[in-house]
Amino acid sequence: MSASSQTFRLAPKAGLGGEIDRDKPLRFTFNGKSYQGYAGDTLASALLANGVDVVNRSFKYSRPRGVVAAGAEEPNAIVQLGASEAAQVPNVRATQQALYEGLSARGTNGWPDAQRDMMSLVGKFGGPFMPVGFYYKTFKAPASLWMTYEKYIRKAAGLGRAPGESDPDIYDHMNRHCEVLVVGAGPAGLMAALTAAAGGVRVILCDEQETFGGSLRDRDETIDGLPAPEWARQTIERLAAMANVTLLPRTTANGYHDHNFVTLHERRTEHLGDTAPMVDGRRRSRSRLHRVRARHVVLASGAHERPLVYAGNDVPGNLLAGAVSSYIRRYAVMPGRRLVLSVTNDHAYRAALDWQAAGGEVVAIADARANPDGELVERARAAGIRVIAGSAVIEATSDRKGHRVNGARVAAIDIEGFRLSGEAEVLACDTIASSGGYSPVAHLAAHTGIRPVWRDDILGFVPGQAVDPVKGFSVVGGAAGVYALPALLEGAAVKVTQALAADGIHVDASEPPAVESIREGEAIGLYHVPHDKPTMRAPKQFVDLQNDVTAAAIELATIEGFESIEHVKRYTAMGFGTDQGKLGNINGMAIAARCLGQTIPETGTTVFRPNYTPVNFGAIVGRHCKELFEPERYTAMHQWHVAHGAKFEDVGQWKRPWYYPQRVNGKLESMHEAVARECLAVREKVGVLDASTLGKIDIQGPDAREFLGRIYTNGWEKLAVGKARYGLMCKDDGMVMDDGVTTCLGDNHFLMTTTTGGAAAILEWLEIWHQTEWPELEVYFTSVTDHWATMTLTGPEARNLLAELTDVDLDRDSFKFMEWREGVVAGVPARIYRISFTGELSFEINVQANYAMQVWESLFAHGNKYGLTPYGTETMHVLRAEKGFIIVGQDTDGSMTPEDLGMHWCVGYKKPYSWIGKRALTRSDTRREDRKQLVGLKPLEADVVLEEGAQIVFDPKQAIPMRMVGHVTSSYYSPTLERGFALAVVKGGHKRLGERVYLPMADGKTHAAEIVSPIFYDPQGSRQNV
Amino acid sequence: MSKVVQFDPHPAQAAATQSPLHHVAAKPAVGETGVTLTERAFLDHLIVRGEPGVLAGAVEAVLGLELPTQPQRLARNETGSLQWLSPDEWLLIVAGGEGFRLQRELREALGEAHFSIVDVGGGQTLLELSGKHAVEVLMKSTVYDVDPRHFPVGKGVTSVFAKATAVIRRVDESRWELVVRRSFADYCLRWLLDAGEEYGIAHQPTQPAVASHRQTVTDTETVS
Amino acid sequence: MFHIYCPYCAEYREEEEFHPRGQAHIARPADPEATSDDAWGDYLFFRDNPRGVHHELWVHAVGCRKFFNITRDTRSYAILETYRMGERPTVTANGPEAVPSATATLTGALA
Amino acid sequence: MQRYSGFSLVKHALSHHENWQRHWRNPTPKKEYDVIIVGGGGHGLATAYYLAKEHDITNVAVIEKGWLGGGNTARNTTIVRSNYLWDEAAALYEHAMKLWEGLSQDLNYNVMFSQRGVLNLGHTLQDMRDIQRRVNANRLNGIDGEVVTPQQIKEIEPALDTSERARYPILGASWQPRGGVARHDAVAWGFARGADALGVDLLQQTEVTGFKILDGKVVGVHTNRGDIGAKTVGCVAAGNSGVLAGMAGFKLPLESHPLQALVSEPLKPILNTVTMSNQVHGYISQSDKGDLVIGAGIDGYLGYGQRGSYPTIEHTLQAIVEMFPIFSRVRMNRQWGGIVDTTPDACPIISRTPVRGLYFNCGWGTGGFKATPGSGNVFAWTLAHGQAHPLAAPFSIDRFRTGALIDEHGAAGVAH
Ligand SMILES: Cc1cc2nc3c(=O)[nH]c(=O)nc-3n(C[C@H](O)[C@H](O)[C@H](O)COP(=O)(O)OP(=O)(O)OC[C@H]3O[C@@H](n4cnc5c(N)ncnc54)[C@H](O)[C@@H]3O)c2cc1C
Ligand SMILES: NC(=O)c1ccc[n+]([C@@H]2O[C@H](COP(=O)([O-])OP(=O)(O)OC[C@H]3O[C@@H](n4cnc5c(N)ncnc54)[C@H](O)[C@@H]3O)[C@@H](O)[C@H]2O)c1
Ligand SMILES: Cc1cc2nc3c(=O)[nH]c(=O)nc-3n(C[C@H](O)[C@H](O)[C@H](O)COP(=O)(O)O)c2cc1C
Ligand SMILES: [Zn+2]
Repeated sequence: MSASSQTFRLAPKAGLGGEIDRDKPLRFTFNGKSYQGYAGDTLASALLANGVDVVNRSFKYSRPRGVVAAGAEEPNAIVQLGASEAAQVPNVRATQQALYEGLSARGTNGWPDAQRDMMSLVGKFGGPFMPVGFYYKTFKAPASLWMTYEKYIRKAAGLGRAPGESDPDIYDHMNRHCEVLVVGAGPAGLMAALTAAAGGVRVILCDEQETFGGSLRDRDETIDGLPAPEWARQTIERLAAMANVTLLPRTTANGYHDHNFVTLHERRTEHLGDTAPMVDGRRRSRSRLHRVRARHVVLASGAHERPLVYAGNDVPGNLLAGAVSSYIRRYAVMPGRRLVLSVTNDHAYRAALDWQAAGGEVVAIADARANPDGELVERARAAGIRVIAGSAVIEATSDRKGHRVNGARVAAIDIEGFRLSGEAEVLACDTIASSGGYSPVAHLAAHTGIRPVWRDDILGFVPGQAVDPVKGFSVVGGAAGVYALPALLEGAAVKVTQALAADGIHVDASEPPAVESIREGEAIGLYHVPHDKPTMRAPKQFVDLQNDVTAAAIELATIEGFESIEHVKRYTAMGFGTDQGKLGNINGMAIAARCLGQTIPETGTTVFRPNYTPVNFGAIVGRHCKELFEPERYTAMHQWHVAHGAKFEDVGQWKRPWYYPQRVNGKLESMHEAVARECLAVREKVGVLDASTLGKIDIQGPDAREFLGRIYTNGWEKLAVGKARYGLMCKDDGMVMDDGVTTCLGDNHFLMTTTTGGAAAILEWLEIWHQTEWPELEVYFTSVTDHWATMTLTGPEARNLLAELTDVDLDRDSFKFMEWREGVVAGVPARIYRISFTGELSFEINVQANYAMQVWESLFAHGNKYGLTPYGTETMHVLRAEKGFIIVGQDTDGSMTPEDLGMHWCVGYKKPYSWIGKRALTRSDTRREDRKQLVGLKPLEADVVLEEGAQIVFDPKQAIPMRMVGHVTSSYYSPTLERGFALAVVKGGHKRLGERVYLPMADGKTHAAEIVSPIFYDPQGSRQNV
Repeated sequence: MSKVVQFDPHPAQAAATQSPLHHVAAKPAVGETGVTLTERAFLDHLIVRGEPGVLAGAVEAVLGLELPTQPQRLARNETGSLQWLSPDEWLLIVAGGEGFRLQRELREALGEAHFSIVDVGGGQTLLELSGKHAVEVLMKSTVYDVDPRHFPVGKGVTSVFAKATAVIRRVDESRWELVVRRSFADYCLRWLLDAGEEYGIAHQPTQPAVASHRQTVTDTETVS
Repeated sequence: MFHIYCPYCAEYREEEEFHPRGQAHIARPADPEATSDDAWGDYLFFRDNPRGVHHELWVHAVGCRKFFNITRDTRSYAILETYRMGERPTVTANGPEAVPSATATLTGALA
Repeated sequence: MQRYSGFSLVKHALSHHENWQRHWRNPTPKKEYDVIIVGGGGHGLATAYYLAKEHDITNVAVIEKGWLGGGNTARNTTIVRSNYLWDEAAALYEHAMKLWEGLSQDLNYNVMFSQRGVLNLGHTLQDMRDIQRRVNANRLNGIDGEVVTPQQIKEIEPALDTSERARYPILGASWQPRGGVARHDAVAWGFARGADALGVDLLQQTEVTGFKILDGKVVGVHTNRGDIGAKTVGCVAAGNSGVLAGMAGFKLPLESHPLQALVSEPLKPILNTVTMSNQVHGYISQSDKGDLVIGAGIDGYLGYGQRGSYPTIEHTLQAIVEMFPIFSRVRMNRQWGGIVDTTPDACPIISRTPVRGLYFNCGWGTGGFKATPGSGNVFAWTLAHGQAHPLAAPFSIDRFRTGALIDEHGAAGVAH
């Protein structure tokens, strides 16, 4: 394709096409066909330049659709972007997609493509049977067929498609803080930023478009003697030179959150290619989310033009008036040859003037006002343009396929009476541009709950009063309904000056630039153009183009009793699309208001929500994905575990060795085999566990002991220095929340251990009680979880092995069970605790983590002859379960009291202070005898390992629903006992030892088991006490 | 003051040590170096808790530092640095091996008062970030306002760092320090290398390469 | 997302550094054993839930680790004040929309 | 009531759809009703419907301060399932599930209940224990469900990353085939239309501002449109229940939190089922319109603003992209929030109150949409009989005093 395909591109001329670079032609494909455009084009402008009318098919009726707008409000030109599978981007607005070499896009709807769509037949012939809400009324019978119907409904759903492969690009976030954030870099935003910057404070100015300048890019007024686009360019340069100003072009403010937190989405490479190009061999993010906390937010987001709603207003060739100017002035593209303009205001006359100046034919301007008389009207008349006062385009006619406008029916209208007041005249044309007025972009303000307020003078909603009294917020320019350039520039400067003054920052508000002012006549409100037929019978008049919501649909919704605008929205899907109703909502609300006999403010608006324009998930996720999705916490021995083939278990964020499969006869052990080997090694020889992940809290202060007594269920007043004790913690509802061993290091000094998962929560638990309830207790808590590396050496040979490495006297009488000692292990100062979670003779060696590997490796250097075996959490679980030791969170679920666990020995009912959890234990429900209680289960068949989570019944013969009396909490095969065994909770279980229970399983089998004591191994505890 | 035991974690003879990041190799920047990341491992870190009125005198006497009582202040001298963490909590970082002696001297100076000093040196490490893009890397990582206008030299805060937490301090015009927990160090490092890639980030191996062993061998570990 | 002034750090910090911990000023009954089951249930589970001014407990979890109180409007999310533990709020509900902390409780009513 | 059918659509097409009747009337309030339902969400409307349909009590008003179904009913992610852990909860939600299965026909209104199945993923060993426990309990309670392997999961939902790459690889899931989603607005409208047709007055834009209580018994309500008398009042006001209880002079063990959700832009069909994960913390399904409907957990503070904090949205999407890396380039269209009334045990409160004649049905928190027909059904029974329906009895406020909580946090770990 050559440049000559760009039949709608204007010849070079001063003031036209300021944003394209004709020296940089770019090739792109659309629906598989190749075209050419220029650097600086948007995909939309390039398509228009090439005379592509149909860019997509509509959602419900599959009607051909063309470009209507030039910015974020575009509802039709929604394309699927991307040449490769991984680079697919669904639902890109062609009006906001910069052209790049090799860009490949297709319309999102239409089969085989938008031009030759087959689905349109359904739309054409099915349309009459698909009024708003039709699916609620049908597809109900027979009930069994609904899922089939739904499959077809779904097929028709959706716009673009998700990529089939993972995103090759990366995204990132930048946290920013500033005194003034200005959203929108049109005249108002530029002026606001200039003023704020003069105050020396940090200013961020962002604009969603490729280029700063906003509406100035489409204007020919002079500002300070410069053409508007030139003034904008120079102002931007001034700002760029200031150190306190950050300029973010191509950056959309998407969400305005509480307390002036604003998310800005900066598209950094989308204009360069499908995927982000590398720079100097380094990756860069495709887009970046700026998370901005601003002292003051200035909304300078301008106003969106409202199209008029008339029959056939969706056929390609119907555009917004302002968009016509934008395409001509920015891109030197004529979106047609012969224009009919239908307006309600002076401002939109520019479209006709621009059209004519560019060499197009202006057939007529239909002006809904009886006596238009502003300066621009006069200019148009003077230029020989026919102005038909008191009229509007009531219908666009089109070619047979509906691919392009071929005429406009213009008629005199009676707005008040909502009817025609004259005969319609047909004007041949290929383009209809309309302007029904302007809606201030109040979206962002609404995000934080600022309700829009209707203003009769400007015929639009503007943001209301801010709700947060602390943070600053102001609205300037078009967003505030201030449209005249002089007033808008001055207003922006004044508002920002005042805002800064409130913070004690003084700026000398420099004279606003001199602008010629243009006298504008008063605009008139027109939201729905009457037709010769009643709305329900007229050809479709579209309100929401993307969702195919017509004026008739809105009327029908109100007929059917949907009187709230929120109901209308949900019944018709108005504003649900990717454009969120930027174009159609206000018209739709006004139509609903008329149908209901209300005023527009009575009917009100629906709620604007983030995002202002859609943002891809990846950008919101930033770098919190893949390997950085969530931290992996490592112990000091982690690399050793990796090197020794450990399989890991996720416990909270920690990676814990789960088991260490060995290669036996060339084959890697299964978990079952590895665990059996590890278990036997511990029971018969010696094993070592990396227990570093247990939470550890250093507690110091004269009231430390008292504090422990209040927090734990059991007593601490008598625990002597040098001793350790197991403790149980409850919440104040009496339910067990954590456990662990706490050691008395000194009279005022304890070391508490917690479960791995509970560490952070328990530290906060201690703090909350201390800080809020018992501030008088003199005690401090400090986490030392990461400081200490912990190795549990356990098994009959533990003492012999450790003795080789330490100076501590390990003799059973001098270093007793539940005591701790300090000494040196493998040359490293250590604290050794004689506590046991396996039931075997155990020594927990704690050293400062940097020295851990020295000790760990020394253990192995000396341990071989004792059969030292590393073991993981699975083996630990088997061993502790054989001993009936609970795991909080596995054998408990937040509904178990210490009594339920059979741990009354760990409850100090006589303690003077009513410790946390005590009172709740005497409530009627916690005193019930038939509570679920922890017991052991012995499957009758020894080789059966019950399923963890299996439900228990007393009577296996009963019908479903069965009465369940408990469930299995822990269940393993014990290589020591050579049988399966389990811990379980059973109603009244403590009094049912010896009874039989049943476990009916999914495979139809029912297992039988005997209720036994939860201690399966060495009930006297003689092995740990040797 | 007798009822608290103190523990010197360092061996009497040099022992093999591993910093939390020992397993991560040095890596030069791709292209021009815009940020340099260096681990300052094996320092002694102590958490000192108590009322300012209780601590100030002893701190001044033992460390020669004025206890920073203003929030977010970081005081430094040749002995080390002392950072405000909360109204009754400070982070003291000194040369590896010095912690035990200083703790003992502080304990002696503080006598029977209510306070707490806890050695956390094995549990955290210090990363130094320098170079002209260091601030941007931080902006990608923490919600705290690290703009030099808001974060002058001599400030230190605890804040969110990626999905972990970090103590963030500005030690001079060009250098920032991050104190991160040992178990999160690998994650934080990977995060930083990724965040810094576009600026050209160099990672230098652990400094110093070996830990100093015990400075003064005391006769008894328990101060009583 | 909230911007919260920590009264201990004496500056505004981002919400991500904090955790809300429920209603402020909930005192544990001084003598639990003398407290009825109903009153204990109230203490455990029954909280003010006003649409309007609310006093709540927060912790500067990733920061100074101190608990403190916030008076906040649960409709607008505006933070009206923050104050330290042990202090009393200076802003309280008295606007017509604010819901007073219910005085009558359910004690015994369902028996 | 005008019957809806494919035939009626054709018929009305001929008259240009000008003759459709209203879904419901817009009546002027009567002086007094036998029963007033406060709250015109799904639950309140269902209550009114079943009162009229099953108990012949038709002198009923539903009083709604805004628009029908505009509370959480309008805001929820529409997941329907009944695989709850504890017997009491399972029975209640399964009761609802059975009603769902015939609801479109019963209401003559297509609520688009789509039984596309629900996956609850397990990523840790404890997740799997909990899943097995729940599925076993469900099975013995007669509720469908099975534990599925990663391979089976991949077949059910190919878009899901079931590989070992994940930070928390998927170890398995529970799978309830009868679970799914429904068109939330249609549920409210269907019940409203059904109730209206049976004579119930639906009073919109009418806010209850207080209760008229005589000698400890409720006799009516104050509203912004005047006082209305009632013999019995049932409050079904979700996030505003605490405020209403305050007006009646007592407290409820409720906290009203923001719960947020979001949708992507509409996409061509890509998801087959509903996928939920507690550990990675997010859930997702695709609506019949094509948008991905996504949610996760509540914001921790009280909030009546119908919006929450941004980090919650960030975390939610991190989870979604972790589970579905191919969605990285899919775009988020809109986010919003509701006000959920959470209880200490994540189970609802269906209960008498200290005021005679005044009943509350609330505390459905993050997961009551799925209960809508069941909740309305048992509450209607309760109001009609003046005593708790057997399925509702365990959900009395008493439990917070006795300690007999029904802790469903496990089942509701990720809000749904
Ligand atoms: C984001 C989100 C996602 C969710 N996802 C799911 C899900 O996937 N599955 C699921 O099962 N559940 C889900 N839920 C929960 C579910 O939405 C609710 O439990 C359920 O909709 C509650 O219905 P309701 O009728 O009780 O309440 P609502 O629909 O909230 O209705 C209560 C009504 O009471 C009205 N009201 C309040 N005060 C007054 C007054 N004083 N006078 C008059 N009227 C009053 C309100 O305006 C409102 O319309 C979700 C909730 C949210 C917010
Ligand atoms: N006289 C009239 O009737 C009339 C009507 C409409 C517009 N106007 C003209 O419009 C102009 C208004 O000036 P202005 O500065 O207020 O608006 P503007 O339209 O010139 O600039 C607003 C800018 O904000 C950007 N923007 C909007 N939302 C954004 C977001 N969320 N994130 C980032 N950027 C965003 C837009 O892309 C645009 O560039 C004036 O020139 C005025 O004359 C006049
Ligand atoms: C299941 C479900 C799907 C939704 N899909 C869309 C959607 O496709 N487009 C859209 O704009 N909003 C969608 N919404 C959100 C609504 O627009 C709206 O935000 C929500 O009902 C809350 O109301 P509010 O935002 O008016 O307060 C959806 C909501 C729900 C509950
Ligand atoms: Zn703080």
